[in-house]
Amino acid sequence: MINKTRRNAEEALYDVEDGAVLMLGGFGLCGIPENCIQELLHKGVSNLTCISNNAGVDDFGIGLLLQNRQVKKMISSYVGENAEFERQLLTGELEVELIPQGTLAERIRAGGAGIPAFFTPAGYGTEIGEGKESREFHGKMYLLETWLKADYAFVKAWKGDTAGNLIYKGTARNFNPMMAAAGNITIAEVEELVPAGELDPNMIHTPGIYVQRIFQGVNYEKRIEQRTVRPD
Amino acid sequence: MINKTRRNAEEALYDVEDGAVLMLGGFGLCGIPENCIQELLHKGVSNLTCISNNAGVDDFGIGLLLQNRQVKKMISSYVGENAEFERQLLTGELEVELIPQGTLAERIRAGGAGIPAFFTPAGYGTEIGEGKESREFHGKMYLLETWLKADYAFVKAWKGDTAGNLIYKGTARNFNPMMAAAGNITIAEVEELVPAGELDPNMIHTPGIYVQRIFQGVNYEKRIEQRTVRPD
Amino acid sequence: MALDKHGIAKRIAKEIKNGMYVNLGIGIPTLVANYIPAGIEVILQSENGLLGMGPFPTEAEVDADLINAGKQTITTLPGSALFNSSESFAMIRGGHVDLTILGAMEVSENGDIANWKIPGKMVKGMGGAMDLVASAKNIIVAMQHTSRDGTSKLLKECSLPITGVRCIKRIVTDLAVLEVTGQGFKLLERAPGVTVEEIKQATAGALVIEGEIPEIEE
Amino acid sequence: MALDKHGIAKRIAKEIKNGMYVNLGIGIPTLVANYIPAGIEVILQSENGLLGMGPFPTEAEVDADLINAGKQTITTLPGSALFNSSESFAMIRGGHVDLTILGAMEVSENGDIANWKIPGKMVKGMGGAMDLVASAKNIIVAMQHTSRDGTSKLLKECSLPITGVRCIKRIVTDLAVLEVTGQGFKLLERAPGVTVEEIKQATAGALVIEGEIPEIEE
Repeated sequence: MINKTRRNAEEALYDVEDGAVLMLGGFGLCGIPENCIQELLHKGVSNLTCISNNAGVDDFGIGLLLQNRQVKKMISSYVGENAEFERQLLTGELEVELIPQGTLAERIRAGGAGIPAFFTPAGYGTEIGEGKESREFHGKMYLLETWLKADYAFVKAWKGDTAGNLIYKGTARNFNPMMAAAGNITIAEVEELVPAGELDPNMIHTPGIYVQRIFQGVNYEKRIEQRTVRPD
Repeated sequence: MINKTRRNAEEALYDVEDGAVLMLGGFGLCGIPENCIQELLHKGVSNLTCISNNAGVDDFGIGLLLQNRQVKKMISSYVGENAEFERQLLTGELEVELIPQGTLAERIRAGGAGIPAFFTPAGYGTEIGEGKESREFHGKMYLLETWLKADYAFVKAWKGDTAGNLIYKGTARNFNPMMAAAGNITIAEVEELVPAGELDPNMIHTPGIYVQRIFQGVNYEKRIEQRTVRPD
Repeated sequence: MALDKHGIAKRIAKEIKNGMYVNLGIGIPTLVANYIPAGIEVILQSENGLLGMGPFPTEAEVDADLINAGKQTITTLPGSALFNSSESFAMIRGGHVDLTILGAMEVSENGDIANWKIPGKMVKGMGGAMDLVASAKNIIVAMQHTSRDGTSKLLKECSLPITGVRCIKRIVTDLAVLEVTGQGFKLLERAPGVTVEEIKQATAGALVIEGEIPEIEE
Repeated sequence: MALDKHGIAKRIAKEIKNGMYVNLGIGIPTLVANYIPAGIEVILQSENGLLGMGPFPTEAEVDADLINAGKQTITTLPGSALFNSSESFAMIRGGHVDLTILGAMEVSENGDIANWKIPGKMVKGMGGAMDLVASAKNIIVAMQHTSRDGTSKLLKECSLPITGVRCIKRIVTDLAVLEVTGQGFKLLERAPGVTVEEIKQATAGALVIEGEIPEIEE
């Protein structure tokens, strides 16, 4: 198989330019591409459009890109927990498009799957439906929603192989698999990169065809937003 | 977790009636629900509508139901390799609706996912597109296709647990996962049924929510259509 | 006396039937898990990609890769399954989740719900709420009957931007259990010691009262 | 001399670039895998749910649960991935497969293809062909230039029911390599010893001939 390995984030993200449309995996801070975000900070590319379910927190995740004024527009379903975000939004420095979470997930899936549009009931009759085509099927109303694609998708997996196959762990899977398929160039960072042949072909979450570049990430912090525990 | 286990096919299929709309997993004879098909033969229910990528061969798979005149209509993408099928089709005993394979897979996926309709390019400009709404997106023409659902979905997995979670092996996965989600009642037969907790939650192909009944099948023949080998 | 949030959660827990797949929203709905009656098994769906959500982890069990939709660390259970967000909402949209329990800022007498946006305030987003209310087979709303200043939250029409139309069937508040019918909010039960008159005062939308209204049983 | 089916497969194999993901149809396209030049790695996609299709198994390796779209027993390779049919066609429809090679009964000068149905004969179905031709980024057709009675299969318009419209870009026949352009079939190469005149005779659709037409290199 073709070896898609890159040595690190710098090598993997070398061609990302100002104004790029990016997808970033993760739900909250769980399963986010930490190394890719660090490299975006390091490169300093700006005017980015970021498609991601959330926008990180003030000092971690996409929040870091916001602090650094690199983001022009966020496309998300929920953007709480972020004071700098709020400030930029209120001053008009930042554009935000809010999309119901299931619609966001399915629009990204549609982008990767070559489905330009589909009907979904979420948001019908609300301001989300304004200006959108609606139609009744079997007595229920639906909105027509269109695919989402990106110039680059940054995804984070647990394990990956040199052919680009990925396996996720726990709920860190979330938006990563759909984004992997919807990126024109998909860059995967993994905690453990293994030679092709080591992963069970039956247990691949993201087939390698969707991944153009892969590297083993470093220094994962995996910050927890709500550390809730029960007594032993 | 709720135990969805049934002792055998007879117990699992007890309420299937004449005229039911069925989905049957499998590609060719690979990954077909052999025990469920045997039980349908045994019950003798008739006027069935069968949604399945193929129609088996004369003496195996859905071909057995055809021989027994239990099928009113087949909805498939490819129905070769079946002389009795051809005879019934030419005499008008059997109705057939042919659907492009990817459209079939996606219509079933849409049925399970609550998406009543979506646009796909397959079949645009051909007789498959006749009478269907078409629309241009980004300079390419697409057809509007609708979801498919069934009264019962019969799926075959490699391993399953008592909560209904399923794992498939090799290319025996094929249409089974989408059908599991698109059946009003989904019955899974598995080669090995294990207690809930034995399967890795990260490696489930079909989450148990889609499966209403599960049983461990017997006497799997797994017939091979084209046994092709290379010298040792 | 009006129910506290635990009382609301306890009453809602009675609606849950054995074997149900349930999605619990943030806030009071999360508390419902604590009051599931003995002998009733439910499977909790978390829309970030988990079926079979277990309790919070012990310190030793904490795993940053395993959180719920409220971003809290959680655990799996025997029989759990993990999946991606598209599959998760396929489950929700496809009607596979039996029951959704969520909070609301307002509900209208035709079943509209508003719970995602207050104009003029910071908008955080709807998350999965619009998908849940548009798709769930069965939805129970957990909410306060009135705001702190006594303004009813059960209205003729929602004043806030809505999350979904004609989707709410049942509401449990601190004062009452109500069903949304074609005629308005039908009063089913009242909190212990709360009078029908008090509920009438607290309900701005049409309230349907038929016969004796029993108290919520403990 | 006209190419035999192996010659057609060999010529098509030259179109394959290193690292390509390729879907091979049944018949001549399957033979292409045997002629991939040394140093060129391709990953074969089988639309029944496999990426990284390996060679046929030895007797000992035969697994009924591992077949290709032609229902032949096959093997996986290091780096293979298995998936369901919906994911497989998502790959195809989403343009992730770089090249599709398939057979045809007829191709028209505007790129329409007919390869699934002969009216009056038993109709077996289109399988995945309509999805493949409607979605592939790049399609090469492997076919005979004429039927046995000498009738051209490269037509002004297809006479058979079509599988897809304006989708074919390149055709390799026993006589020639052609490109579908706005003006018709542009002759790129001819089989060794076959004259341009012979190709002209065998082509019913518009044939574009510009300059010297080289022979297909061995």
